[in-house]
Amino acid sequence: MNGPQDLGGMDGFGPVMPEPDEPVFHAQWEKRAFALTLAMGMPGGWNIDQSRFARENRSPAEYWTMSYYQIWFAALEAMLKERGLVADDEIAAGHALRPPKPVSRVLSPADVLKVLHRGGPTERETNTKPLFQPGDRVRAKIINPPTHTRLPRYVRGHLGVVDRVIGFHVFPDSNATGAGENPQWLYTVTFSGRELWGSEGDATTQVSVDAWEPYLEPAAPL
Amino acid sequence: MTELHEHHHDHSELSETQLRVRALETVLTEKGYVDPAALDLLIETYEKKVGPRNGARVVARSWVDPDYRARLFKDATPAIAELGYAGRQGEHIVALENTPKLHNMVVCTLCSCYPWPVLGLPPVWYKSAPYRSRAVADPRAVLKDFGVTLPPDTQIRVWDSTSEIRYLVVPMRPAGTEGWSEERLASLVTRDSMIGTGLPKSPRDVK
Amino acid sequence: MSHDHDHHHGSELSAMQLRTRALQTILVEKGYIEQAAIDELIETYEKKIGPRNGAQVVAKAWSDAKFRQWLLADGTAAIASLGFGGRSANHLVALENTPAVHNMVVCTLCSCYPWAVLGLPPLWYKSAPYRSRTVADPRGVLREFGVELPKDTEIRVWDSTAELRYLVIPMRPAGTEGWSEERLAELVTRDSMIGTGLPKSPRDVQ
Amino acid sequence: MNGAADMGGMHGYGPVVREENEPVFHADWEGVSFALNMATGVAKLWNLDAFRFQRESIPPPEYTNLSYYGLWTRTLELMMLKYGVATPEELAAGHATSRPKKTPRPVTAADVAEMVRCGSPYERPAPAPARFKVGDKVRAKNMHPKTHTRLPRYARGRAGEVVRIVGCHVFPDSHASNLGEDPHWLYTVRFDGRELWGADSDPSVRVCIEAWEPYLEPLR
Repeated sequence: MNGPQDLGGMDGFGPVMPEPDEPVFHAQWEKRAFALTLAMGMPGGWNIDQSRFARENRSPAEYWTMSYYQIWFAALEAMLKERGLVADDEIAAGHALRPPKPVSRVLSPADVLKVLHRGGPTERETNTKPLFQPGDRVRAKIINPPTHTRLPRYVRGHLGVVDRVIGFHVFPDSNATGAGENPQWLYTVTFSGRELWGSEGDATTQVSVDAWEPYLEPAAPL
Repeated sequence: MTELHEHHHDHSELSETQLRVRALETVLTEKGYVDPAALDLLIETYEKKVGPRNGARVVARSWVDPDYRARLFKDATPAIAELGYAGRQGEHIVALENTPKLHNMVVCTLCSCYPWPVLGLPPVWYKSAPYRSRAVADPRAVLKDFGVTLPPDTQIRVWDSTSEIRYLVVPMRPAGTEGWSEERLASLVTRDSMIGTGLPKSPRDVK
Repeated sequence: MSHDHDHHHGSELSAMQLRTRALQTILVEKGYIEQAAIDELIETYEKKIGPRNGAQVVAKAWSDAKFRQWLLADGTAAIASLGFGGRSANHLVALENTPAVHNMVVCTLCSCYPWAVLGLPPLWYKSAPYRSRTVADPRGVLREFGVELPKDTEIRVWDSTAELRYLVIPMRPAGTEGWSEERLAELVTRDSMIGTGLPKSPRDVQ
Repeated sequence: MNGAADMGGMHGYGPVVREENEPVFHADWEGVSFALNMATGVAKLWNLDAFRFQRESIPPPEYTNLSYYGLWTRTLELMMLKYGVATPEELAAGHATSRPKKTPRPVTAADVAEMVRCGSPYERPAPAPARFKVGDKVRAKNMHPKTHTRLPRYARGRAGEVVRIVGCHVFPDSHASNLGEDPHWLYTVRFDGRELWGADSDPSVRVCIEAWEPYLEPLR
């Protein structure tokens, strides 16, 4: 979606303000919101692309004024409610008012480190061949899906060069809507700054994105 | 610009969120979906154990051990796992080599992707709208916000983390560190130098 | 989706009231503006100029073929002949709806609108949902206005990026043969002149 | 600039919400905010494009959370500060505590009536013949100025067709930065919806924008 998360190339947000000696968390509740989000991944049964969509799928006015963990927490609430695991009246009461729904698994303290160490690899087996090779010129397609996509607006319609064939990876555009992993070939595609930002742009800048095959179309070689 | 800006989101909002987070945690615990001890362990892990010191060890090793360096740039995920770092938000890591001609910089314009196993959780600025909006369009100006000025002919390559690939910048080894131990070298490697918004400390900065 | 992030518009209103009054006081005290000028502006756009002007233009275009031709060729001159023009209509373009083409007007960048014929724009016209979606999904927006057009009708969206202002001339409803201009004008809604609505049907009036 | 004002094609703002029998102003102060902005325009304290540039420069979190006339009032405050019409202290006090260096001729009710009647035409004599003619295929340039522009992001880099030569008009990109009126030829350019939004989008949609000559290049 062309939502508030798609920030690349926007103006007006002001300078970057690094905080000296920044703590990992800025408040007690941030720690809990972070840990709850990680811990609920297992019983909640959602995937990372669904979490991302839940975070970005809100009004820009709201997204741009919320802090980072406020956005995480709002997405967690939305996903819990969507799946009927928790209801508004329960959050208001601060107590469970209904028996739990059966869930596949709960994260036990003993499993935490194992689960973190394993992570969630997104590479999948395939016997297909990638359509593009390093050095190929490609154009990022003009697409504007209202659902989750990882092709930023600022590269759409622009010409780039395939830098690297990364592998065969879960396709977020499908995975986010619950349409399955639908894995696709994934590439690193590099664009010159001038191609993206116009002839006034800095000639020494290049920008690389990771792009799945359905985002790309072949372009004529130079 | 903001002296008249009255539309602020004051601290009452924070305490509201705080109460709401606590309420949700209670409900989820009562329903048996989460174990509070697991939450404590998750927090402790990312607050105390996993952080940029991990990445600094990787970089320092690559500075002293050419074989390791070659493995790191060929396939970073197993090379980093040799030092015991792996897992969540680092399932597929790519190491980016800074050279006198090329400076790499990492951003996630769409959310906040960041190589957790080597750098820990990202700082607020990395996740902020100013960084996410400007890093791809005007990286030199962003570098200036960090006090970094590169030669005008250095190529800057920005990596927008749009997939599950995570990027680790390997900065150039500072001059004047010949013969230093890996451990001592690691003390020069800052978090920002591994994101590309900073450079390593100079030997003068550490005694 | 939950929207817990309340923006306390009540408190914004009273703060804005104070801030706006402060600006007014300062500008009048410094002698930049006379209070009477402020009152005149509010009176003009609150009471005098509104979509009835545009409705008159459309009704005339429906009943006078020569005027219609003139309006489509030079909107600014044609509306001036009815006494409309000036602010926000110095360059007026009339857009003709036909069975094949439906026109719709938006200003994605701010809130440009043909004041002289329609008055000041409604909130929805200036809102982010209308500004963001009309250029990309005009049929979806039309649906929210209860308007469903044939699939093969071309939808032409006009994004008012310059000082041109657009007035949509909707199609004359059937069953209005022989009606007077005045009676026809009653059928012309504001939304039908923006392109988010259609004129009333003869059944809707009396 | 690619600010919050450039909304065309964004998602997430929700449905269009209409209000039955909407009043022209929802509170007295809205009418005042409106009138002050018109009157300061008549007083020529600044030009309209400079005003728009200031309004869209408001940081997106603030821009998107202000009401419509709240945004106008906020912009007016910033313009008054920037152009030395008031000091921060005066805005806070709500009163003038200093006099303008040159006594202004105040905007009167008669000036206002004149403005409503005559408006402010933007057409200017052409310094050169128009480069494009109706029917020409053109591409909107891919440009991202940090200052004011009226070329929306969604049209940049896309190919369209000139459907009207409007005339030679004040160029907002220059005017907003107080670089003079710098008039340029203005065209209406029509784009196919699929060119803007992709092959899968509604084939019956066309979008027209007005584009000044410096926004356009011939389609090769």
